[in-house]
Amino acid sequence: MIGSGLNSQTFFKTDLTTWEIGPYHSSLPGPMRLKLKLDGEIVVKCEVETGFLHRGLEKASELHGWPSLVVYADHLDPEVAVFGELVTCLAVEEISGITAPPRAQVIRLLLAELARISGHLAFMVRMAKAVGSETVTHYVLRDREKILDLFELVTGARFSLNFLRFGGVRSDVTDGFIERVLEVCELIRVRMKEYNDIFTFNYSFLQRSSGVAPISKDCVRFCGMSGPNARAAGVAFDVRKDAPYLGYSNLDFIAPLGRGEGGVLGDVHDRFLIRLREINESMEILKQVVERIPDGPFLHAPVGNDYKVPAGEAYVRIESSRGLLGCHVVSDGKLKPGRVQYRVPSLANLMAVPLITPGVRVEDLPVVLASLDLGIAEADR
Amino acid sequence: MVRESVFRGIGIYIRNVFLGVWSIAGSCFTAVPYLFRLGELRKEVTEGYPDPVSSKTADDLPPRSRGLLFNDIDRCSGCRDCEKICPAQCIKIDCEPGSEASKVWVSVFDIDFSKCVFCGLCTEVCLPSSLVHTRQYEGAAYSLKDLVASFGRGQLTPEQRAKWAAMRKLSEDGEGVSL
Amino acid sequence: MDKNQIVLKLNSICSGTVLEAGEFGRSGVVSVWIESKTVLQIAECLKNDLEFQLDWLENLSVVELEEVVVVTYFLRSTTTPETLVLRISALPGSKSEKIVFPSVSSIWPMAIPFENEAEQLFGVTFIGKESCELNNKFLLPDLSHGFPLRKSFDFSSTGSAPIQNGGHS
Amino acid sequence: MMTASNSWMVSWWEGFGLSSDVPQWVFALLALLFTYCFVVVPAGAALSFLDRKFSADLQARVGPNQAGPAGLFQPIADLLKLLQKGSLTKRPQKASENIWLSVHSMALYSTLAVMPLGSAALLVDTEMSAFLPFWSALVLALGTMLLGLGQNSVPGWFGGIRIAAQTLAGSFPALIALICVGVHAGSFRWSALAGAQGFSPWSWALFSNPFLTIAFLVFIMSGMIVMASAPFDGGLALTDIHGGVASHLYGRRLGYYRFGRFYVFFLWSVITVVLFLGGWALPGRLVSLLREGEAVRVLSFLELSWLMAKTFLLMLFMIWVARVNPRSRVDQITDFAWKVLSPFSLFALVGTSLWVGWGIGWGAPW
Repeated sequence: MIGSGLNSQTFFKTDLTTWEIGPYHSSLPGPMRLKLKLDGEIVVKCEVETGFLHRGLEKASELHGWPSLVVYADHLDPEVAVFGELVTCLAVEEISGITAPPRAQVIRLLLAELARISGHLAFMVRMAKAVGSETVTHYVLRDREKILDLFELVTGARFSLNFLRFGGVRSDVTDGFIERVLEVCELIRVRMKEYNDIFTFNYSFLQRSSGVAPISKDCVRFCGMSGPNARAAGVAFDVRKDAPYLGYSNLDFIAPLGRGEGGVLGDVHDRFLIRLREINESMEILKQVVERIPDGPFLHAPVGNDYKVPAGEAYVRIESSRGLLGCHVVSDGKLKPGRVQYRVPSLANLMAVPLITPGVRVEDLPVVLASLDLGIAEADR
Repeated sequence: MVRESVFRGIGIYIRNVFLGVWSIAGSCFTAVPYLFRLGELRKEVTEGYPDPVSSKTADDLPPRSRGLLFNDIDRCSGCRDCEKICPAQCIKIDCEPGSEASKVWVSVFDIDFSKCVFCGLCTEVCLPSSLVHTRQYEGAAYSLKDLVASFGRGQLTPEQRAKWAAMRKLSEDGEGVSL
Repeated sequence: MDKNQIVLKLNSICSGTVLEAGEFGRSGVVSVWIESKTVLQIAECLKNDLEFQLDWLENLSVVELEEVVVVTYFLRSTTTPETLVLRISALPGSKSEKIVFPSVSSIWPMAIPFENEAEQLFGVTFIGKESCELNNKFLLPDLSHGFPLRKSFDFSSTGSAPIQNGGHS
Repeated sequence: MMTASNSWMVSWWEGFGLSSDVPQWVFALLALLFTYCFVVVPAGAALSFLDRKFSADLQARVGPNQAGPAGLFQPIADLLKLLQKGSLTKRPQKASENIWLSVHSMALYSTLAVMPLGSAALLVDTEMSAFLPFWSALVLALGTMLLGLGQNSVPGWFGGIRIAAQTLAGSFPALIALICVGVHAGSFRWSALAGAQGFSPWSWALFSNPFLTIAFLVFIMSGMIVMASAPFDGGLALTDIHGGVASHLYGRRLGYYRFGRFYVFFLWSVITVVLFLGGWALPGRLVSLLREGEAVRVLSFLELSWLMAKTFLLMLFMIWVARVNPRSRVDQITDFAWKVLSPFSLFALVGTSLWVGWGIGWGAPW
């Protein structure tokens, strides 16, 4: 499995070094443990152990009334909280048969795309930190602040928004919102050019990322991966295209695919470029949608203490910034949800880590882990 | 592998070296405008805190931002809706009958900010909208006790309670008599 | 493939496995209840049969409805727009008794993390599970208090009362 | 060896009216102490502040502004904070570590005597004096490797081996580039090397012939590789091996280790300035004026400050490249050193020797 036939194991008869990178380590994207078997600096076998961030989200959702479900869905993936809320609200709406008014659907779509851009910018920060270029980290964090300010303007909080309700959104969009969204789009377009100059086409970053830990199509199929990591390997599956929701079907945008510019299809460089392209796509969507917000009611009916959902069940899937995020809600007609289960993209990405790390150097491990955009908070729930 | 000619190899080598140096220099020079703060996009963005000039104060935040909670006790009707809906169960309310049947004396109204997640459900459910989010965000405290904000009116003295009970009975009899 | 054709086909593979077939919630997707013994054969057929080609197990969710533990397989195909919901169920004897189902990880390898979770949180052991280098087997601090996601889980044994609201007034 | 006549210590000494029949080693010791306390340590403090302020400017940040007026006392604040740090695990201090520390620092700072700080400040000016400062770069690399291997932990082991490989790969092109300059200047004495360059940039060795420009670039890059400074700091990388070599250092020892690395960085820059960028050469008229007026002290002070100005500029250039570019892997660093820097340095050596051999005129005006 190791590239050259001659490796130190056979030649020098040394046994493999075992090294355990514990729950807290500066190269890990979250609390997880890697048990590595190393031949010199090259990883031979890697075992991933997770579960350090299990906080019983699904049990907690069952103990509380329906309105608290959205608050708990925020903390499924605290970095991009809108997707957790969106998938939960869509599932509950499908059970009770109500649909959000068109204005609420557009506001939800806007927030989802802004969260996708903020998620991909956070991905770029982790990549720049893994590769060690400080300047890009500061530039990208400064630009993500603009989007978080937008979230604070509309919803009142930067990360855990708690803005979506069953049947719509909590309150209307303030008037200054449309100009500020266009302003943010313009700013990010200018910044993307600057990132390309300083980081994307930097020769040493190309060296660090091309041809490293490629994900093949059958590895995607084996782990059931979805989202940017799968599309970088050439598997064209995007929930916004294949199972449209929220009116994505009448928007024209493309789900970019990996093109193997870094020499090997699906390597770290492809996964990085695809997220840059997805930021551009999300900006196109924002531009198309933000002028034509239909007016009308933004909430079907207020959600109070005694909110009841008729008995039934539903499974809904959306495209979060990390992949296919599904939510299976079962309600038995009482004041509390019967069961809430989330199908999370990061579990599949975590399953891919032991498959792609053999053959990678120890120095590249942080880059590989950052390139997979693992959401440990959503994997352990 | 077909042996390429040496000169082609050298050509590729030189091209790669030149490409590498050119892209490294290019990315270095993109950072130069920041050195001299050229243009609006390249000013420094970090703010000192607490800095009288640059740091954000409460009223710079957008109107909806959910800071520490405040309850205007005069308008509060003691309906306990906020206590029921709070996911963190961090609101403790204790009411007593007031001077008239319609009035309620809210003696204890504590919000435990060590448990509050600032989700805003309580302010949404509050009918008289007496419980609102201020934009204050400096909530640090030295001990858990100080994190509990209490808006209640305090316990009634026994005589006060007896006096009001008598007034209520009086007004009830009054209605009885007039019927 | 509408509901009856699917039922016919599945019954033809191993007779009488389909207990009930219906629509999954309001989504229009066919949901089929089958006996838990025949899961492996049915799964094999669903994946390799040319009509189905359901080679992507999108989600494996375990639910406890009125004391009955139901395992739901949400299947999707990467080649055709075909989707199907497969369900098996069993009645656990007592609060801390484990339920045993055959594991489908040999057919759909992406089921392993879901099965690990179900094992700890619901007490549903899947026999014949493939070994995988991703182990999320240590979600809970200690497994002595029973299975948390079961309705019958009592918090008194863990010594900390849960924070709950709504529905108890 | 030390020519007492133009030793600036003597002039200082007589300045205080003390007799000058004191043995030579006293002057040497005083010179060393003076250079260490009034040149190297202030340069360390000044550069640590400049580095943080400069990186902050590069990265749209404000940088240190709390300690003292506009953050000027930041180096002192850093030092105090570092000194009061203790260890979480009460690890027993191994006696061997103290011995290692003292031997390592003695070896590291021994090259202070060879530091070219001005025409009158040359304590040791032998035929080989240009090669001697390499000693401290190699000692630092050896010390860092031993520090890492002595940690008997996997990150330390990786860090140590990476530093060793990197230093080997980096020192070959650096030495070849040094020989180019020696060929150009005619000898490896500091006075000859500096004398070959005038005040105006055109007379610097850098622009005297195109091959020396290549040698200059090779010398800087191989210096960054030998010192494991930022774009090539695979061995001390924070991300993958937890700070590698120095991950178990804290408090006083960490401060010492960091100052050792700064010293080699400072020494390498001073040598580069003296070799390629015209060292302490001041305009001819000013030098002759001061020489007649017997103002040796003023002359040596001016020369020193001109040298320091150029050194700081060069160091900021290196820090600028360090902050912006991503870190390279160690195998890429050694490939870069062996397959790119070494051939170019050999090419520059051949070019310079042909250039000087055939006496192509427009070189340095004498």
